[in-house]
Amino acid sequence: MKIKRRDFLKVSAAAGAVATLGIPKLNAFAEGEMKKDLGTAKGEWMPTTCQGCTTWCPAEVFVQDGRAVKVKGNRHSKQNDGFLCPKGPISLQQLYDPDRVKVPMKRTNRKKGRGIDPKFVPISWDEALDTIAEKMMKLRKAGEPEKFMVMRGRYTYMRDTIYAALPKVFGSPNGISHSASCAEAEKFGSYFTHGYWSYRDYDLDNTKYVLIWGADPLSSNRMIPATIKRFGDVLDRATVAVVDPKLNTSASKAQEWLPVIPGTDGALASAIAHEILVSGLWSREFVGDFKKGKNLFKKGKTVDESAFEEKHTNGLVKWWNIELKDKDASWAEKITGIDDKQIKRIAKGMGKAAPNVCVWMGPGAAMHVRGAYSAMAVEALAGLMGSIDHKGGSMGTSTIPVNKIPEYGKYQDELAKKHSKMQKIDQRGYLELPALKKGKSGGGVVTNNVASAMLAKDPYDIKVAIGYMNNFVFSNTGAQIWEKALEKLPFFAHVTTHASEMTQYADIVIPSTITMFEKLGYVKAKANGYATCTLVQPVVKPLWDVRADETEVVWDLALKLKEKGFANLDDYLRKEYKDPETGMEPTNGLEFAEYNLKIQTAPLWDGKKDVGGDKINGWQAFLARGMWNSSKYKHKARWGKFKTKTHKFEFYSETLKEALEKHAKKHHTDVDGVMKVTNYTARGELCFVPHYEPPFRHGDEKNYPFVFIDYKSRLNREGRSANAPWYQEFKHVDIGDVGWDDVLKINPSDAKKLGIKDGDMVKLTSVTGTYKLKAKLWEGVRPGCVTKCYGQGHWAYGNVAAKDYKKAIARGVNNNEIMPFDIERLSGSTVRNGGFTGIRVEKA
Amino acid sequence: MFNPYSIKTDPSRCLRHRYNKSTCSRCLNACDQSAIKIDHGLSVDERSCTGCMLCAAVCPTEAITVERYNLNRTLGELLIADKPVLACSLKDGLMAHSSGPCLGFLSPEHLVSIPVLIDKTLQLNLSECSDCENTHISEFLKESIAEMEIEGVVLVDSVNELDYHDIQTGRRDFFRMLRREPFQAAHEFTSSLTGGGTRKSYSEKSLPMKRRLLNAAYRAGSVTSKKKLQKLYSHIAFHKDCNGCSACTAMCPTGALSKPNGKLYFNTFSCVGCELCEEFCPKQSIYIIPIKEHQTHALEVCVGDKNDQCER
Amino acid sequence: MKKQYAMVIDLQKCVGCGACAIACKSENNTQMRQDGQSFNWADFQHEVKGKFPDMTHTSRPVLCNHCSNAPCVEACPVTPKAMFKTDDGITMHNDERCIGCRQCQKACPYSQETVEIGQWSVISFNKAAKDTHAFYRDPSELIMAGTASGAEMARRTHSIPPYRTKYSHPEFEDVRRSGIVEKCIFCDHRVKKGELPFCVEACPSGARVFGDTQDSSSEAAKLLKKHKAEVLKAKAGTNPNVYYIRSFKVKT
Amino acid sequence: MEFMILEQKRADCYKLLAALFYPPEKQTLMDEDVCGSLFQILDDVSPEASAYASGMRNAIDRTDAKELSIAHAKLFVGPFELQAPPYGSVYLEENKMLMGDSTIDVMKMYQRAGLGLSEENKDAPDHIAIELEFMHYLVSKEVQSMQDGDMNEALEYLKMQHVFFDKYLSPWVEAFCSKIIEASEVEFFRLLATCLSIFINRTPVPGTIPDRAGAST
Repeated sequence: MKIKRRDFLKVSAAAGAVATLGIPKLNAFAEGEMKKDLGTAKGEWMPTTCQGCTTWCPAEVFVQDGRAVKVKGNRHSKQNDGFLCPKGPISLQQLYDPDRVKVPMKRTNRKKGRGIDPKFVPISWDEALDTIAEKMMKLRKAGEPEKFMVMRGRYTYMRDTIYAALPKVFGSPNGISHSASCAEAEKFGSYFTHGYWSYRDYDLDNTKYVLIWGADPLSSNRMIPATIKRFGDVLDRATVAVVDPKLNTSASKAQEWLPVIPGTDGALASAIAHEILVSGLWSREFVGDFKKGKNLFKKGKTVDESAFEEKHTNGLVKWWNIELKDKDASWAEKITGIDDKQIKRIAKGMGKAAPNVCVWMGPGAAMHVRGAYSAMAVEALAGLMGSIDHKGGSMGTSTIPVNKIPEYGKYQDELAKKHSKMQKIDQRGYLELPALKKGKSGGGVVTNNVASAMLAKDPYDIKVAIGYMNNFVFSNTGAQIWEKALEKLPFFAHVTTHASEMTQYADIVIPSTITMFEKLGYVKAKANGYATCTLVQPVVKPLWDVRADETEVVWDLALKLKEKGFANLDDYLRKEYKDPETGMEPTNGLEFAEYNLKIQTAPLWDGKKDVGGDKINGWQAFLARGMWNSSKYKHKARWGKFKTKTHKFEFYSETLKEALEKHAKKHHTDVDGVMKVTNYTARGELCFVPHYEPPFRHGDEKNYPFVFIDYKSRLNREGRSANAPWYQEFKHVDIGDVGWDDVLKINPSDAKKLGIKDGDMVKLTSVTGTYKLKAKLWEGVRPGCVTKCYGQGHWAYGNVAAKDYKKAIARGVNNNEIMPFDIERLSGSTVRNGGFTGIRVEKA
Repeated sequence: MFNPYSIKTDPSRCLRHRYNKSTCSRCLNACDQSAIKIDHGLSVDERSCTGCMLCAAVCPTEAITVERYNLNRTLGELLIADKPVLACSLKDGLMAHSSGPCLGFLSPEHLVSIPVLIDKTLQLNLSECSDCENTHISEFLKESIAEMEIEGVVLVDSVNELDYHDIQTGRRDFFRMLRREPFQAAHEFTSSLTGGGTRKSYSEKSLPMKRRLLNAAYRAGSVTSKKKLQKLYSHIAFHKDCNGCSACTAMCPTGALSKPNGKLYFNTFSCVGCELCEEFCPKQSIYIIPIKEHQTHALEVCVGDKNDQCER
Repeated sequence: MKKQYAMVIDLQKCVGCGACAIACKSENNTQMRQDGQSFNWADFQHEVKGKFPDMTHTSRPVLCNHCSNAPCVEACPVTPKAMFKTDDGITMHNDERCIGCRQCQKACPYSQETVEIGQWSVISFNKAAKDTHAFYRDPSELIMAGTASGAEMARRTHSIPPYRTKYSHPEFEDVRRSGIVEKCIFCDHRVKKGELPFCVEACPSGARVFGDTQDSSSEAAKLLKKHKAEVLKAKAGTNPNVYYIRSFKVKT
Repeated sequence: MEFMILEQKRADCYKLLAALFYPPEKQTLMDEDVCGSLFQILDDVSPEASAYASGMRNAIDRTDAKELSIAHAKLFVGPFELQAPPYGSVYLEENKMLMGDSTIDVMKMYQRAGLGLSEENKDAPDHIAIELEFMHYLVSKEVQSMQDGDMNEALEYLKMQHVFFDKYLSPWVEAFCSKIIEASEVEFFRLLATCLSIFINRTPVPGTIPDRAGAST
């Protein structure tokens, strides 16, 4: 370094008097903050996982001075190719949300209800945990541990200790997940056709036709960045057709938009199947052919089953004879509102592109009151195309070889053993609630029925509940029922990051870490042909003493229970969760979290067995990389061994038949009897094939002439982002929406009839009540329908999400209040789609 | 002898820098030596500059100041003398209680304010000026004094006429003096003056030291002195074309114009009359006008809503 | 030849998701909408044409056009200009010289002085005499002593905003102070380091291509050669350097 | 008022001494008469040291510019083993390492005083020139505070000087200067080293706050 300026060499004190100094002349120093070179200041990209939706993208966070400052996708990930959708960056405002709960609190107002201030006051962790443990121990002393319930919303796969081990070792069957709020009816469709109870993956890189059904994979659903990255190229190479009664982003870019009348997807699917069959465009390779080669599928004509020789499928001709033979495009036009020429064009286009066809099923086609069969009908199209597991079609997923949590059975005492086997609170498996997850009666959760069951005290009452990472009062349809149920719940502890709607009913509030930034855990994800195991990691130090819900809180609670004489859970955690590398027992919640994670993920990094995919050398390497990619999913992996009864793709579902019959038998009735109580119209053989069921509607057409359409915002971090100003600011990226508002979109032709102008306030009435909203005139919605994005309408959560938190005034209206409570009973799924909400719109 | 008082320029305050069409040439006109260049940014040619500091005296916005000079200290030193004398430090052995740069730096604001603040007659020791290359400054001082009808400043051309009494201050005395009340008072008036040097940006508003001095004198002064001081203030008028765009508030270097709550405010105390707003106004709707004697009230803050022109 | 940095946006690839715009806010620490300003250096314009069901919807990402003939530069009254063109064609802004007179905002055909919800503006103005990022200065708590506050977040993280991405640039502060305008600088602090603007890096669709149009081997130049490109308000004569190719809805 | 003048001169001593440890530019040093100025102010501040400054003035005149640069490089820059490493940590750390804990402490001191190293500086923060410059800054700020009548602030700057001088500067200067005196064949640097050593040795930071110091005399 040199002397930069000569005045550094001058003296100031030479004059006989004190000279006034300005800033001392400096050479090597710069006054003020250190000036760095041009460019980004020092920081580090650290791996974690975005849990903004169930794509669960491997992510990286840029950390400067211990602060998370920006995010992007994990560079190693083949699932999202190193990119995140807009949900990614919004997470920063979730982490640094001023309205985060920072200390444990208790309510001091015994009265519970919406708009009643709980008068929360801060308490110590010790008091918070002590109170919960005390309430729990009372149940055990009374011999009714089943009246304890754990509810979870979003989770990591560290969930099993809090959600399974905790209640089971304690003595309750009630680990209640949110799963049925999402997509169980969709999974039903793929399970009862090809034995796959999960979300499908799609091979967009090789597809020639994409039929998207009731979803906007560019905005939501389960492979968002991967789809966004490929969509532009797909449009060059393939035809994209989108079935959705309102314009969604995918539809706005696609060649074909089919604005179907809500709830009639099954009819459209049947007609497409019909047209494919009569045009002879099914996959010969997958489905087989007529023995004589001549296509006998003619409209209205029954076909002899023996004339057709099937390959990887079962019951094609039965399906034709039972459901399809009369249901051509012109039949469907009247039901679905879709032009018959367009239906035929779609069928032909798909047929020509077969088998490189993605039939992309989303919740819009399945989550109806009678959606199970429409889900099957949509999935059956993939069967016809032979595109299941085919290049350019839909795919299953590679397995992620992780370990389960250690067995907890031997830590259950007699009381626990007995009571943890009792009927769960959600009434799953009751006659009217088959919830046939993986074919088992009562196999799946019926999340949304919990509130009703609690109110009915059937099978019993719940006295103590813990909820974590959930907000059922906001996220379940018929949200008002949850408000009532929680008002009456004697004791509720909420483990949460924000004072959400559900928190307003809490007796104890436990401040939790934000998963993406502050917690250790892992999730299993997939997209783009790769299954990924990706870690969530504490990339920044929490600003307060907040603790991880699934690990630290359980650990701390176990200690408290031990203090009060129930040591089993604590014993289980200490003895069974030893560090697999050193054999050390955990001594605190953080160690427990780490050892737990190591135990579960060990096969991916311990090098003991070749598990395929990425080779990761040791625990530290796994932490540093943050994720593991499987090898690419092999096409046709399941051909010949579908997990159905026939091991084939079932157009006539022997699997469903068996499941329904078993369930009927359990309740001493027949399948038709089950159909009746589950609100289905089908009887007899129709119950076993994909078919059209007319939409079920709350609110008659006369009084409620419009149909309500719900959909998800591309900015929703699962209902956790509405308190982020960026969410509000960029709300307009949900097409047709506007920033900082929650608008009801109505077709201008309908609006004109009602005298409604753009921006007018309107009154919106469903069977659940009347709501006021701003109207937005929008050509992108089918006349006769009104639509609104889910996400706004928080009356709690924070100062941004709610218009006035203190007065419980919402910003906009929660769709789940407009939509009534209902369940697709065969799957247990919460109903959100299918035109089940009748609406009356008036100018306010 | 090393002259610690050089000229310091601050482009962020120069009217020519702030507004590329400004025609301000006050410093150019004041400089005998043509040492100042403003065509490509304000600069001073140190070789030809004789340090007379007239440029600093005429610059309305403190774009040119005297480096290393602290007026605060001068005030303190003058305060403790019974018959204070101020001189430059460029000639050895000048009798004075305080010495600083060439006295050309004394603007009308200084000349009118200092006597009020120290509440004494100030003698300027110009005894050596006739031999100095900066001899022209005494003419400038005379003119200012005449024009402003200043009574508290005496220009002393000859040592014999000087009424000087030495004050002995050692280290102990100095610190004792620091605690004395008159000094504290002067210190209070001008404590903000020392902050002038750290300005970083053009958008930062700052009031020139001499204006703060004037304001301090105005607040401390008697009714008669107020009337005199008042001549140095300006007032503003708006033409009806003003559309309230408020660009002038940004252009104003001192913060005299502001629009804090959607209304335009004008603060006479902050206006140095540089007229940059007048030059710049896109609508040509602003006029800076001299204060008239009967407008005493206008010296207080002129609030926008008192004048509907301001309210836009 | 002199460089001319430009951005070519492939509308067929763009899905209008907003990842670029929000990433930009995290990179450049722009404040939240207030005082009639959006502070969104990157945003979207939406356009609907036609009637149900034959309608099109276009989402168009917008940002500073870094015009070759930039009216904002012309309008800047300060010497040297606070708004100026760099040698590589970026319309750059100097924090220190800006006096906040907003003449650039008035002159720019893509900017507005007051930005209503649903509108956008290239140039935003940080209100004078008011600290920026009011959101993180607010001391009020949702639940007394139970939740944090904006001010507490700032205090705890020693940073406003808490997610402030620190970077240095000789012309430019990573967080602007009040009383001056601000706008997209094409992430010059990154570009000069050989990195891409952060919106480009964050875009999951690959729609944003940044490069030197004078270099025929650059991807941007190639795309402009291959496709017919549009610019915003071509008639304004500003010669923008943000180009749009293809259409949001696939051409059939 | 002598105290303030003295302090201001002390500040200047640090600055000029710092300047003399930079790569020497003979012409500039001559033009600005840096050694002459140093001689003058040392006369008041540390008369014992001033004689050497006077000698430096003559020595620099006699020495070839190139010779000065080479000597400077051999002593302080490299590329070969330094005759007198100019970094505090070399003398303060047990294992004579560069960029040790003491370096970090020094950096923290700078930050605490609101300073950062300028972009151009590529030297370690505990380089003799930088440490001397830091002292210059602290003393200057002390004087400035006194001028502004803010005695508390002046006291703060005095305190910082004490800490920095006692802990990080004075403990190694003598060893460093000895190395120069032993190693260098160039008279200028031997004189400079002697001058610095005496200055540091005989000119401590004033022991108490100025007004109390005044009262005790």
